[in-house]
Amino acid sequence: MPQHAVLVLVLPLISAAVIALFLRRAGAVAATVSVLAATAIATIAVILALHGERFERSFEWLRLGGFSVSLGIKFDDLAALMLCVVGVVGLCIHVFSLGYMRDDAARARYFGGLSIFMFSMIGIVLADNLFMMFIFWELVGFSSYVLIGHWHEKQSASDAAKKAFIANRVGDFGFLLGIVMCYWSNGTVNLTALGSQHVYSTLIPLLLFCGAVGKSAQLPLQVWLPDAMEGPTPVSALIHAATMVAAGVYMLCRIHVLMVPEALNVIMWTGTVTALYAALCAITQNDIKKVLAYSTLSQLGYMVAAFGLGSLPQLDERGRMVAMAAGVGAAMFHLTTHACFKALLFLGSGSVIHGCHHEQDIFKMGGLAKRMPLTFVTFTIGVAAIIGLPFLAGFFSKDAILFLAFANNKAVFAVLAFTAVLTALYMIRLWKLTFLGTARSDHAAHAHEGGLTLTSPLVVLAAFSILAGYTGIYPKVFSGVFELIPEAHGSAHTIIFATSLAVLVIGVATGYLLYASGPADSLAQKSPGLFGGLVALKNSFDVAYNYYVAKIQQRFAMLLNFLEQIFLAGLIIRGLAGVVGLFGLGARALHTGNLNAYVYWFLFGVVVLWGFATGALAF
Amino acid sequence: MIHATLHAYVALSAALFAIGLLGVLIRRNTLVVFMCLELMLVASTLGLVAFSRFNGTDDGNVFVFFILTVAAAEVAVGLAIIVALFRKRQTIQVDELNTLKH
Amino acid sequence: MAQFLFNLFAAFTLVCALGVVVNKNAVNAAMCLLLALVGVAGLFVALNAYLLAFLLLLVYAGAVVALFLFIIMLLDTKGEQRPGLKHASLVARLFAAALVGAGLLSFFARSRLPEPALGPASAAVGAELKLYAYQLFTTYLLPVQVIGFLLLAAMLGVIVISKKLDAAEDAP
Amino acid sequence: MNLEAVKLAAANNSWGALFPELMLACIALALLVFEVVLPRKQHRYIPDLAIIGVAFTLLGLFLNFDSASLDSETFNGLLHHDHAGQVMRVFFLLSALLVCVLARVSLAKRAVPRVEFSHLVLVITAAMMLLAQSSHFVMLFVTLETVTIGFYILVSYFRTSAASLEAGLKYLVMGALSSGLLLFGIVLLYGAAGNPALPMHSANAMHYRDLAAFLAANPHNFVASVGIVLVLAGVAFKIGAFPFQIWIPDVYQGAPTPVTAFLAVASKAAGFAVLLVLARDVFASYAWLVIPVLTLMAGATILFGNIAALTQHNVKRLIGLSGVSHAGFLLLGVVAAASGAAMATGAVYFYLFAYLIASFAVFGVMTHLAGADDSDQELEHYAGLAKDNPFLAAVLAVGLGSLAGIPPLAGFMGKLFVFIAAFQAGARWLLALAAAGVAISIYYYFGWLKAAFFESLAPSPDGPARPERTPVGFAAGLALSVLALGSILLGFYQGPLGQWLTLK
Amino acid sequence: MSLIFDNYLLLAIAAPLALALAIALGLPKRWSVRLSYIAFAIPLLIALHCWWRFADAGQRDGYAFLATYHTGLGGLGIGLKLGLNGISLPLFVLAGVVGFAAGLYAIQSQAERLKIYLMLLLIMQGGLMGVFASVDIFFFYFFHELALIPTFIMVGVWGGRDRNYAAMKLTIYLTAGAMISLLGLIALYVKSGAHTFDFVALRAYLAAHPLAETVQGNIAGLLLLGLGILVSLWPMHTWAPLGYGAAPSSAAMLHAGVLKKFGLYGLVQIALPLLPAGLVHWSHPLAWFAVIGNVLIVGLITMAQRDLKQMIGYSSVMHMGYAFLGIAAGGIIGPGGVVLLMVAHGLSVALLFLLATAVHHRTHTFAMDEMGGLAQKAPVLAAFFVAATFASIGLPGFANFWGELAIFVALWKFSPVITALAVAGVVISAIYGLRAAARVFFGPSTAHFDGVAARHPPVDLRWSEKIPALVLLAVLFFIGFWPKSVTVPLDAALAPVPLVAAK
Repeated sequence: MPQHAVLVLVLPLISAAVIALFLRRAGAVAATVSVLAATAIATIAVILALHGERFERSFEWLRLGGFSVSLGIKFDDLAALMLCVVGVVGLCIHVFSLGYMRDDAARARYFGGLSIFMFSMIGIVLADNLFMMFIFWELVGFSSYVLIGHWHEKQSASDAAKKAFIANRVGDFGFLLGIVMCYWSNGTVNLTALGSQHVYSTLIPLLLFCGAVGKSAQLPLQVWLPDAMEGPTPVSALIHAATMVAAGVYMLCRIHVLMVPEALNVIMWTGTVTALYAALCAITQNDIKKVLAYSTLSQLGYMVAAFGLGSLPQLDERGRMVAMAAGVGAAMFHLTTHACFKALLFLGSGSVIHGCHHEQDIFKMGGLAKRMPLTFVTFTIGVAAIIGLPFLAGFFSKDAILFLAFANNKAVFAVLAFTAVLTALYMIRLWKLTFLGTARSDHAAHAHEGGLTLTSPLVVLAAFSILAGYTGIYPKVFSGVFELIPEAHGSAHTIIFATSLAVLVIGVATGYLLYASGPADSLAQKSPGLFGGLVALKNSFDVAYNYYVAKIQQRFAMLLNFLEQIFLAGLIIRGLAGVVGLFGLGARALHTGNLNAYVYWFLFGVVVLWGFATGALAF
Repeated sequence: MIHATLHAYVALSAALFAIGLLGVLIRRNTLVVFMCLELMLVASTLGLVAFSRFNGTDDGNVFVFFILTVAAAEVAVGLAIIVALFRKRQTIQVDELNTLKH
Repeated sequence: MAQFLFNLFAAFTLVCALGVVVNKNAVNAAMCLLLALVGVAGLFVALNAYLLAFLLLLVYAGAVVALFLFIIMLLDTKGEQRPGLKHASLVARLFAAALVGAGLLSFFARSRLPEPALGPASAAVGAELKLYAYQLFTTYLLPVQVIGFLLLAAMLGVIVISKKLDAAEDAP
Repeated sequence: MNLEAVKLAAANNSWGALFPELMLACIALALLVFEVVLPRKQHRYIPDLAIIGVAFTLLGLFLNFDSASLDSETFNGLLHHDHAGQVMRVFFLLSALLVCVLARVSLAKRAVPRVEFSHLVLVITAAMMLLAQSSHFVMLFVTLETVTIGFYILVSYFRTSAASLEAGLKYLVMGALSSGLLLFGIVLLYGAAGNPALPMHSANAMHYRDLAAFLAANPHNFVASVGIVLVLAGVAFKIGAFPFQIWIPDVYQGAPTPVTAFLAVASKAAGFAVLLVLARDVFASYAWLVIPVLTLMAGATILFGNIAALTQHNVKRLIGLSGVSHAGFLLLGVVAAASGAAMATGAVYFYLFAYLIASFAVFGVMTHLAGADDSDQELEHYAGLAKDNPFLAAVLAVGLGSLAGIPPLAGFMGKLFVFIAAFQAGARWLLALAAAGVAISIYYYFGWLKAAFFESLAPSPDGPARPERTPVGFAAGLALSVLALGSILLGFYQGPLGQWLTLK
Repeated sequence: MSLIFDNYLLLAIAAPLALALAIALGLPKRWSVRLSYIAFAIPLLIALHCWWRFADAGQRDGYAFLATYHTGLGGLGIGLKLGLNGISLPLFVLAGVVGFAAGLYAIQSQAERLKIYLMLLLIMQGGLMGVFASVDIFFFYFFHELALIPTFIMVGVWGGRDRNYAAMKLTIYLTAGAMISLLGLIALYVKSGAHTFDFVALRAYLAAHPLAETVQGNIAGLLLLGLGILVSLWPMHTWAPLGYGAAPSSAAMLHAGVLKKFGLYGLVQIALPLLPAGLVHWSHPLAWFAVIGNVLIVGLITMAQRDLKQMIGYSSVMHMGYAFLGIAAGGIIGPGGVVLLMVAHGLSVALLFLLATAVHHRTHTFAMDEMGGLAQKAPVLAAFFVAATFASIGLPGFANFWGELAIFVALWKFSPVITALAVAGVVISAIYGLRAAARVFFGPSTAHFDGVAARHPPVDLRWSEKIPALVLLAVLFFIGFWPKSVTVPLDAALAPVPLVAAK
């Protein structure tokens, strides 16, 4: 079985290498290779997971003195679940891309990028130590750079790619420091070894969490994620559903043994604030993908908050109270369900965009339900799932989180519940403006359903979105994760259920009633102040960062450059050279050509020598 | 009355030498400069002869022979150069002989 | 007597030497040099170096100074005509003179060697001559040979520098 | 002085020990004889005879290198023959050979007698060879004056050129002045060392060994101290050490280029040969005086030479000032030798050889580039040399590179040895100064090469035309090639020469 | 044949030098060019062979392929002793690889006066092979200088804008640096009392008679200062961007890629084992200079650059800061990381210079503001450039990452604060690297570029550019994926070598 795991890891790399080296001009072949690889990955992933064998293997990759980095696989239930999610959702996205990117000139590069993305993500999933995880972590950043900047001739795409990578690097700054610190504090970065013994430290988990902040786009590094919508839509799906952003949450779950309450507290609040902030931002968006992007942010906030909420006391078999890592369970559960419905939503939006000839503004759509029925139906399922309509996937996972919050921190619970209202609000807004009403543009009027490659993933994912919430249907092999999901019982169950329903109803009703099918935003018309405030809130980070980059960082750099040119290279070096040159001129001027003057030199010499002879001069 | 001691001779020789040096320093006529140089050589010979006499060794005196010969040769060559230069430049003033400078 | 002669010659030499330095006229300077040499020759005599005194007069007074005078006449320079010294130059000269004077004084003060007991003066001029001859042709034979070449070289040099161009021979 | 003593003294005059010098003297005389005897048409070949004669002398010297008189004194203690003396003989013979070769090129351009030039070069060479081996101040003075007066004539050899004559006059006045200083110094030393009231006084006070013994017994005699510093001043003039270096650019510029080369290399080397013996052996007990003096001189010389050369445009003045800086580096070696560093003496000799080879390569190029006015050799004249005459440019590059002390050229090895020796002697600050000097020197050497390699030969319409370049003849070409290759080879592989010079 | 097999290292040095000499002596151009392929290939092949056979080759005193040649200075303890150990091996290979790439590129470059250009490059190549193959410290320095001289000439003759000033500044700076380090080496020679430049003997001698700490400190200070100038330690770095900005591509590749590593190599190979206490004495100032100066200040300055080549030059200066940090950190991990980084940086910066020149051929400018959108016309060039950029900013999968990682790990033990500052540099390098790539290749094309493109329709990377680039990239990848290929011998060499008695 370990060979299979290695195979899963290597397959996409081979696919990427083959495409990069040989298939640069053969887009169709490249696409086929990539999709075949994805298929194989999904298949093997599922087989691996279901086979039930859990193992760890590693071999040394680098050694310098006592420092060694190993390349290893830790395949436990968590990894198995994540691998399945990545594989299956990834496959759907691959298939969808076949149709979506059919006419793209750089199709080979695109599919190569997808493969390298899969490779990087699987590497994170399988990594048995933090160094290896960091390596693939960075590779994920690189992959996202390639894919987001796929349409590099667009300035915005190029900028977005750059921004994504740099924001991730900022997070990795902490992540790497955390790893190094962890290495020296604990003597190891092997996840299993850390689980058995580690030093109690607040700094290490917080530093490591920085990585998750970057990758999972938590506040304050969330800015790259909405911009990342510049990439092709399937890429957005990939980034938002199964890979990249999920990596942050997954990583946290991997290292939850290192967590201490103080760190968890920070993590919890970060997630909570992110969830609320993103939801508020989402309301003002008119780009279909941007809305989804903010919703992703919001949902990631949920997951991170869930993780940060930490453990619940629980009775074990022998009747003792033990701490159950409920945060991990809730986060992973939500991650899984979210992967399904968010992929569905993005692919659905891709289908819409594809149908509308790359129109992304929801105010220029409308009435697509009739023209794209399959997309409409699947998209609706997705929306229902995300807003937590009972008995769909999102309902269960969100309830688990709300319950955890209710149990551990009421304030967080309140915020998350309010966020859920907003979620319902903006999703309904999106849904209504896109599919209902009448077409508000030519593109929308002439929209059409895509081919089989576009629709079949939608159907598959819609099915998952319905089913993924039922923990019972999962095989026993994932019990390591699913046993950790907090479940409400008794009165708590009632409260949570009621709350869910309440927020759902409020959100949906508000959304449905507030927004009318029209070319302008109803909220903006009815309450410009609120709308403006939300827009300003949304922009605040970008404004601040842009100000920092353009006005502070860049100016500081220019100042340093100026100082270097003027002072170091100019005044000091050229000045020194000039002074020496002046001495040179002076020395040259001493050669007056006059014999008498020259004799004075001799006199001078004799006087100095005389001084030495008399002992007046000495050293 | 200064006694004709060794020290007196040495001092005299040194004084002659110094006068010669001063002449080389301040005179602008190359011929006179030349004379002052000769004066310096003569000062040395005086010292040599004095030392030779007082120390009771005679190789100092022999050395004077060589010095006189050398001085004569030097003067011959020097004057030849001065004459040739005068023919070229119509001057033997030190401060006008400065085409070579800087 | 010897003391007096020493003082006389010493003072005479110094004064004449100073005359070389301060005399504006080159001819006068040459004459002063001649006199100074005579003074030195007198000192040589006082030091029992009769032959050297004679040679000094012969070579210097007879040849060198004559040559100087000859050249001065030949070149017919009109002294050191100058529009007046620049201040800087004057200051430099005074400074140099002061420096040299100070050095001289310091030398006087510190250069005292033990006074050796003066040995007997050589009996006769002839004995001295013989001694020099022996020395020059045995111990110092090599320098004498070298000096021979030096004189030859100097002679050649004077010829090369002074003689008229012989186009036929030396044309490139 | 009885007859036996006279006989003994006469018997000590072993002329056989002076084979090379006598050879040169005979050739020099023979040249004059040939000039008288031979018809005028044949005169042009006479200088070539000098070249051949010197070459044969060199050969003879090599064959008889480990001569029987090695490590002995001859001529009643006037001369001391040792290994270093042999090395310097080779050095001066090589210089003479190269000067004669350069003179063939240079003198051919003007109307000047040529036989006498060769004669003088040979006489000077012989005198320098004796100078390097003398162990007595009389010998020192006589040979030194022979060299100096010979150089007066050579410097003003282009008597039709005012510059040459002016240079000659300047050299003469400064030279005579320094001779005066040197002589007075000798007199004082003689007087002090012969004083019967002082311990270890000597009847032969001008002999180095006796003088050294006297100095050792009287370590703080004022008269002797003054004598020493005056002698040092006289020698410093010859080597061009600060502040007795001031005449160098003027004289170098005015002198005919081969003479400049001779002056820069051989005369300087002669000074160093003397200085080494004096500073290391004779004045050893006055190290308290000699070492500070030489240290100060070395530092100031390095600094002044390099800084003054920085802005120089006349290449003859430039090479003169660079030569000053080399004198500084060599002084560093002398300081080390005087301080007792084991390898210093060999280092100085190696440096001198490297300097010889490199300098003559550069002077060879200069000779070929010099125009009618020998003193007017500007950096601009080198523009486009690389394209025009790659051979000369390459030789120039190697020569300058070696002078700059850039590996893999011989000059670098010389500097390295000297630096090691100086470090052994503990002359840290001097070394730091030397390092700074090397860095500065790169600027002007590089500027020269830049002119030859990087600048195009676009002639400026208003400026004076570049002088006609002499085509490279066979002999000069051969000599330059050997010099360039020698510089390279000596940098890579020192072989027996390295062992011979650095390790005895 | 045994003549060849026994003298491998000498052959690698001599082959380029011999051809250079032949060209100097007037080899016709046609043959010069043809033989150049061989002369650049021989060092590469020998280097690869040595790499391949290193583990099996017998080792003496920690060195394999040991051979000694006498040059007449045996009495001074100087001899041409060649050999490779785990530290020099990767750099020897680096020199072979980068030299080959630079050579290939130069041969195809159609530079003016190609013959002389090749001659100089061959001298450089020979010198470089010599630097890393020398066991004798004297020859280590000697070959460096030999390789350095052609750089000056190449900058001065074939350089771009400001070439005269750049050549002059480069010359003086580097000569001063070399001079100071020479003084350091002389000090080591004299103070050790071993009377030898042979590293093995010196190490054995010093192990038996260690130098006093103050002496070590002084010598190490000299070496750090001198080598610091050569490696562009802040604030003695200003020659580097200027020089590289002006240098022709092959010279920049060889100098920035390989020759500049001389200083670091000297510190790791020579100073660390011989003067451990001396380096420890300086480690804190060194680290602060490196992190504040090289990493942060120069990093920020790099962000402000508008000229592509200058930007690469500055980035190279910045990365040298990491190398100094590794040396300051000491131990095995730090220097090991330094060696890894040296190799990686050598490859990546050479690649960047090559590609920058390729960009210039297509845009006729180095000003990044005037470029843009080149990726549409030359996607392969863009891909290479992006790869090279990511390599240089330390993306895993490329060799650079391992070097930086090891240095950071080592540095934490030295000082967590400095580590944090150093890691911040990683962000900075990402910013300027990606910004440059984006400005040059992505986004819509600028008016300037449109104009140039109209006159000279840009083509994608030619094979003459692609092959050298591929060679470099392949090695970067190889080490990135299989770092053990470098670290296994390195680990052994950095670990204290069992002492051998001085002969």
